Amino acid sequence: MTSPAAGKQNAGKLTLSRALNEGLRKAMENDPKVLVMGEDVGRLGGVFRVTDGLQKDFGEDRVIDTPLAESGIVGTAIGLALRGYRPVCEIQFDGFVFPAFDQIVSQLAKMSYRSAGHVRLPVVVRIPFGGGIGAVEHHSESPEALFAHIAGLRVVACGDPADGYAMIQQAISCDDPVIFFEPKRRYWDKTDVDLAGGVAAALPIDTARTLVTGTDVTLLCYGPMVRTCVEAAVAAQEEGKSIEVIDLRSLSPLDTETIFASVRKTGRCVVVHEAAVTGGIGGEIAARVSQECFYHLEAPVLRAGGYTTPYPPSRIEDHYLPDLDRVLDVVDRAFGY
Amino acid sequence: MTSPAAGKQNAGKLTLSRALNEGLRKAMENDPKVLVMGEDVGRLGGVFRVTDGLQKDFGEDRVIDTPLAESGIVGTAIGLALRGYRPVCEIQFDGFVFPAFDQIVSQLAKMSYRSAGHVRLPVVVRIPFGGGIGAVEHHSESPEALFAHIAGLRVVACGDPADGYAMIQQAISCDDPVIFFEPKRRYWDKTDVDLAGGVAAALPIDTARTLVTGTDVTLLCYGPMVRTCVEAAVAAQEEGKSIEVIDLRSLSPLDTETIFASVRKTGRCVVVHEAAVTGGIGGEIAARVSQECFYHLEAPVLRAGGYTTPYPPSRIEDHYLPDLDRVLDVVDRAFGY
Amino acid sequence: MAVKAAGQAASPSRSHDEPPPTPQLIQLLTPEGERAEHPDYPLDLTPDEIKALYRDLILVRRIDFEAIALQRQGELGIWASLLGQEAAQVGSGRALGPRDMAFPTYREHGVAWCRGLDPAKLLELFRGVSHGGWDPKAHNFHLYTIVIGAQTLHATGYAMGIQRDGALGEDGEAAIVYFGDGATSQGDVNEAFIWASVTNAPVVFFCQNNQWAISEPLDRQTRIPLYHRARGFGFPGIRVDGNDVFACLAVTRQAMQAAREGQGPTLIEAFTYRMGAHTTTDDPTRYRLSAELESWKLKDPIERVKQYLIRSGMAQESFFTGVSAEADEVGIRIRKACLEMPDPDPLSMFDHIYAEPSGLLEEERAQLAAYLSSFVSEEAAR
Amino acid sequence: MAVKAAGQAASPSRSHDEPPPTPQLIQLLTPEGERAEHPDYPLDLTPDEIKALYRDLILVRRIDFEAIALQRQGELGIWASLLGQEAAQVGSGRALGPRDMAFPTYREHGVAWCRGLDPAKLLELFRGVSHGGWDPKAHNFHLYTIVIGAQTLHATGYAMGIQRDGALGEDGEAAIVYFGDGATSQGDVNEAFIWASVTNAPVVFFCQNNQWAISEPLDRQTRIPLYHRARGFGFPGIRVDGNDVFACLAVTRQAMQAAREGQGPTLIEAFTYRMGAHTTTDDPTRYRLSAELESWKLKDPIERVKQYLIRSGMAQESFFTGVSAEADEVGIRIRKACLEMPDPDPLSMFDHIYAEPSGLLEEERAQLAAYLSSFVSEEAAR
Ligand SMILES: Cc1ncc(C[n+]2csc(CCOP(=O)(O)OP(=O)(O)O)c2C)c(N)n1
Ligand SMILES: Cc1ncc(C[n+]2csc(CCOP(=O)(O)OP(=O)(O)O)c2C)c(N)n1
Ligand SMILES: [Mg+2]
Ligand SMILES: [Mg+2]
Repeated sequence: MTSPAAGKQNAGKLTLSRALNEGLRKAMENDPKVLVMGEDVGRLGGVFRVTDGLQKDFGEDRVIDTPLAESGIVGTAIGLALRGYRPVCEIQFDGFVFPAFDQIVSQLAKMSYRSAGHVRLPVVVRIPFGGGIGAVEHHSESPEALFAHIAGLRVVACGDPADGYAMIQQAISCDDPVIFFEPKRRYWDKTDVDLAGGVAAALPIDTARTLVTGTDVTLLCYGPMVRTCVEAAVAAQEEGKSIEVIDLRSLSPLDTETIFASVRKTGRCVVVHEAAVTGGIGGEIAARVSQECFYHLEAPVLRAGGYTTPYPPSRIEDHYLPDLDRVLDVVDRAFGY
Repeated sequence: MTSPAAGKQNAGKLTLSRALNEGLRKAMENDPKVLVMGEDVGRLGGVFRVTDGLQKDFGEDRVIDTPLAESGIVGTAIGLALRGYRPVCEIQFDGFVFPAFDQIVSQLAKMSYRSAGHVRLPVVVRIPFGGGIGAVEHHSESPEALFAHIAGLRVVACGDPADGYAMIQQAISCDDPVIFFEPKRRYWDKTDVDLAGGVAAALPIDTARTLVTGTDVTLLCYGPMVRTCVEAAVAAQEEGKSIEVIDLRSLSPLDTETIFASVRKTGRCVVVHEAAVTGGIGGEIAARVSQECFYHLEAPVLRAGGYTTPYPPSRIEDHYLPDLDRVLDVVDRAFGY
Repeated sequence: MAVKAAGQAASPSRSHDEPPPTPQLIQLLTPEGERAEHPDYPLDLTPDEIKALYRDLILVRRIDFEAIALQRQGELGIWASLLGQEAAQVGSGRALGPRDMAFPTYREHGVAWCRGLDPAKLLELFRGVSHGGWDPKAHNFHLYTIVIGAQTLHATGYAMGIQRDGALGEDGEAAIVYFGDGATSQGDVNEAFIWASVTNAPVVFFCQNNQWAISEPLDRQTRIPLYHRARGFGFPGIRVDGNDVFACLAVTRQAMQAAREGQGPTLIEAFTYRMGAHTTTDDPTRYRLSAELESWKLKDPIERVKQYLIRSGMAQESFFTGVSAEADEVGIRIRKACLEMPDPDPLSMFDHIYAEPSGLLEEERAQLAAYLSSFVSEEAAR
Repeated sequence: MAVKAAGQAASPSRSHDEPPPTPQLIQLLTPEGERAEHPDYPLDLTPDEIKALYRDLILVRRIDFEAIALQRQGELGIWASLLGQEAAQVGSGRALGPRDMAFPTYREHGVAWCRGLDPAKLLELFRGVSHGGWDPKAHNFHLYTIVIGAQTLHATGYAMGIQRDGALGEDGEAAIVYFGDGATSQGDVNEAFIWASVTNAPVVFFCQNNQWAISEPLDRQTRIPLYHRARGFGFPGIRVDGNDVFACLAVTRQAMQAAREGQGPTLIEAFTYRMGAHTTTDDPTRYRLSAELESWKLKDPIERVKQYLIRSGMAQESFFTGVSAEADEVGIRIRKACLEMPDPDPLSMFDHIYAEPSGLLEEERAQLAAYLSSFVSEEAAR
């Protein structure tokens, strides 16, 4: 078993928030067409400080504090992209992306198709997502499945600082619209980030990453659940269970090749996300795995995730969110077949 | 095998559009708090004539031609519901519900929870959905999975006139918000509708309906695919295959009891919808069926539906939409395991 | 029942603000074909320029007629007629420079014509052969946008791009965006007003107030004249006679030049009338009176130019027959183009969704290909 | 780089409309505590009424302080302070009749107080014990709405319900909706303006312009005074000194009565200042200058009432100490209530989602219950 937590030095350790900031900075340096826009991204540097210092260094024309309206943010970003810019929009919290839903679903996602490929919209929509930070309503949502159902969008989630640093740059240089989910409760997690190394060498943005190799069960996760699942694998190993942990990274398109290969090897699969299980991405994965690995599965694909409720008040959110114990519990159930 | 097409008389035959109209009329007669609102629902009677004549009979205060803005329609409907009304909103076409997405997802769905049950929002959002009518972009979408992922909403789809007539009344009398999908290409299909019989005797709105009983494979469908699947069952019978067709009717919550019972009997399951397979409701169903019927399944749950593309230009939509042949093709594949 | 009628004005004593002035309509050519002057909008056109405008008007009306006929014959799925709105579209369309960018709705066939887009491309969309599919950069004419109001934000963002490119100034660039009276109720349109105002973006909001949003009359969208909306956002709003091609040209020219020179946005309300049905599937007799239509017939945008040309002696009968013949030719040409339009290859469904190929889509494409060829082989086997 | 600064006015020659008048601020009590008169807003208050307003102001400020302290001590997850906005909230809140309905944002603790809602209910929300959970009908005070602007449509719809109930007239009802300067940029707010205007709905739009939307100054949302926005929609807009409780009371009273009597909507811009951080997690030193804050301190909404009460001899020292003591009591009471607030039962997560029980939710509830009790039994086994 290899764990990414192994062999780290303190040197070059960055928080996810800072790593994303460095990634944005690099992208802006490399390409004058890259813009950052959203609410409070300027002087404040964003409520999570992901855009900290960028306005100071790149000016108000490249780092734009917008009026307070999400449809306007995405809609004008589309216009800027039509003019040759590469806007990176920040949606302040997951729950506030819905006013922009129409622009994302009916315009951003479809313009390339509508124009028979004459128009590409290299727009990135950054969304801090997920719970676990003790917030009030609308600040802990996990709406990624809603976007993964929409053809024309790429939907990705980063899981740690090193990946955040590379993936945000890849998203910006991608000619397709990318919905970029950032696990907000992991913003202050630190890992090594190689700022010197180019992103050319980094894993492609649409490829899943096997974080822990194992033989008994495949654990699929992304975003905030990556750390939880790696911890679960460590804990399970003590009980003699060998879990393979895969960070999906790209939720649309899915890297089914990596997923199927793993499940064919382990014979068991558990999908974990914070989003409600009902209607979540786990369903899509379960359906595909069940079909493609039908003769390999020793247990049905199981899912761990939020319940079929609105996100609850924060004092009980720990019961809503899958944690180490809940993940292990579902893994145990997979062994019960 | 019993088919609903059997034993019909011409007397009492109504189109789906007309049956919904009669259902709305009945609901408005029974309860003065019921309102109808939307774009062009008044004098025009809606672009599909579902609200035909209602403004004439119930006045402009109960049948409201609204300004052209979907967020405003749903948002003011919420306010009217807070004041004790029961608004039925019409969204003119599926593709135009997205400007209202925020009001639906963050307000309509969550108000009961937010208020600890002090507030109920008996709002119905009617959405003509699906393709097959040769329309331009945005007029053929099937966005139901996006709503089925949202706790607090009920999501239903009617499949024929008799059901439409009863279900719209049930939706209106339900104290929860209901997203009510109407298969637009079936608006002009006719069946018997018993206008005299009360809806009390009708099948509950959250219950699936077995339209054709069969033994070899369970075919799950809803909305526009109901007719297609019944036709497929008839065709398959000629080839000696016995298909059980279930009209799901309620997409959230799902009537899993009926589904599981059928699949445990047949051992095979195919889900059919017009919406893109990727991220569609079929995934959720496949995941649940795979888990709950694991030892009964002789083949993986298969899905027939739209491709992972935006809805294509209408001249090739017949290739995008599952039809009789595609459904039978997938059924065949289910027998191939 | 105490619901007050819409459009009822607030009692003046409550308005702590001067009441809006009575609507002023900029007009440079009367319905009778007489030239009018307006101090703010001097307009000098050569006879050739006026004839060119007339030709545009005739040709776009002819294109529209042909498309309606094609729809009736089952060759198009639907058509949104511009009948009655030719002057608003040609006047504004001809006010644009080649480097300006226009963002249309689904009804701007006249603007498309002025930008040089082949009308056959429009037919493709309404036939169901494509969702548009043209290159917006080829003629600086964006794709048709069907979701009401969405394009106003695109235009505003594009205009912010013009600012960032440093392309302002006397020779600068600007964007123009078209939308209807109904669209003014959409959140997006109002957000576009805010963005444009706050960023002082070089964008002209061109609202064709054709009095109807499908079956809904104007009073469902506003209780004051639409051009006053701009006052609430802090930029100028102007109402122009939308059936007067001269006035539409002059007003749009000025607003575009102001935008190019960094003076920010303008809202133009072109006061006009939708003479036909909303689209070919609509039946306006269900919701509006023919008297209204009759009264607007007297304000026809083409007839007044013809009268002016005749009275001023600028054009002879031969000119009119020439244009008419040219219109016939255009009609024949686009009809032919329409009838010859092949259905798309079903497998093209999977094209152009992403810049990079996607494994899943390639798989689905292969699936559909195999499925389709299974029929071919079945048929071959017979 | 040619991007023009925001807020730049359009050149007057382009404005085909009279320029907006210089902003007028309705004020009935100066920062120095002197009574001013305004012809349109006569206001006769008894000494007891003025003292009651003073008490409200002190108490709501005290509730706010206590909540900030509780947050600092980890008892609340977050708190949105109303510091500086007490007059706007108390003045407007006290202008409401019991049957009027108020729709707040997340910052209307002063309005909540005026409506009679127990402040402990507010703490529940910010503690994370509930999402609000009060009954809006109990005090005609709707739930806090966090999604910016969404509630403006709810208020407008509610007002349409008032019309339909025939509840207009001298004794009629009206709705009032609160929102901030930032919120005016949201599509929803502008759609609410349109709906209210077109339907002439009895709703008052009460915008607390506290100059900031988190870190964004007003000029990111508008380039003209916000109350002028209403001009674009055809109903009156008024700017009132939001730190003047008398003026806020008088202006809101009049607008509410006009709404009740069927005269339609009004936009009130209460010109005020957010003295504290946006919320307890915000750090305003990152984006604004302390000089601005200092200048607004001189306009404190409470101090001026105190000065007025003292100078006019309406209140003695004993009154002020009495109110202060009462404030301490309220502080202690809500602190105690907060500390005693139990965490919700985890299984309550499944309550109140639907009116009717759902099989799936009951299953999930049972699953969680079993899961939780597995820990209990594990522990018991040890
Ligand atoms: C968001 C959205 N809602 C509804 C529709 C359906 N629809 C198409 S055109 C139309 C009326 C538009 O009226 P207006 O803006 O005045 O433009 P016109 O058609 O008169 O040119 C409506 C409601 C749509 N296309 N988009
Ligand atoms: C739709 C939406 N977008 C973003 C936010 C995050 N947010 C919360 S408060 C706020 C600023 C609001 O400013 P304003 O309307 O002036 O009200 P204030 O907080 O100053 O009272 C923002 C951006 C939100 N709550 N809702
Ligand atoms: Mg119109
Ligand atoms: Mg503010």
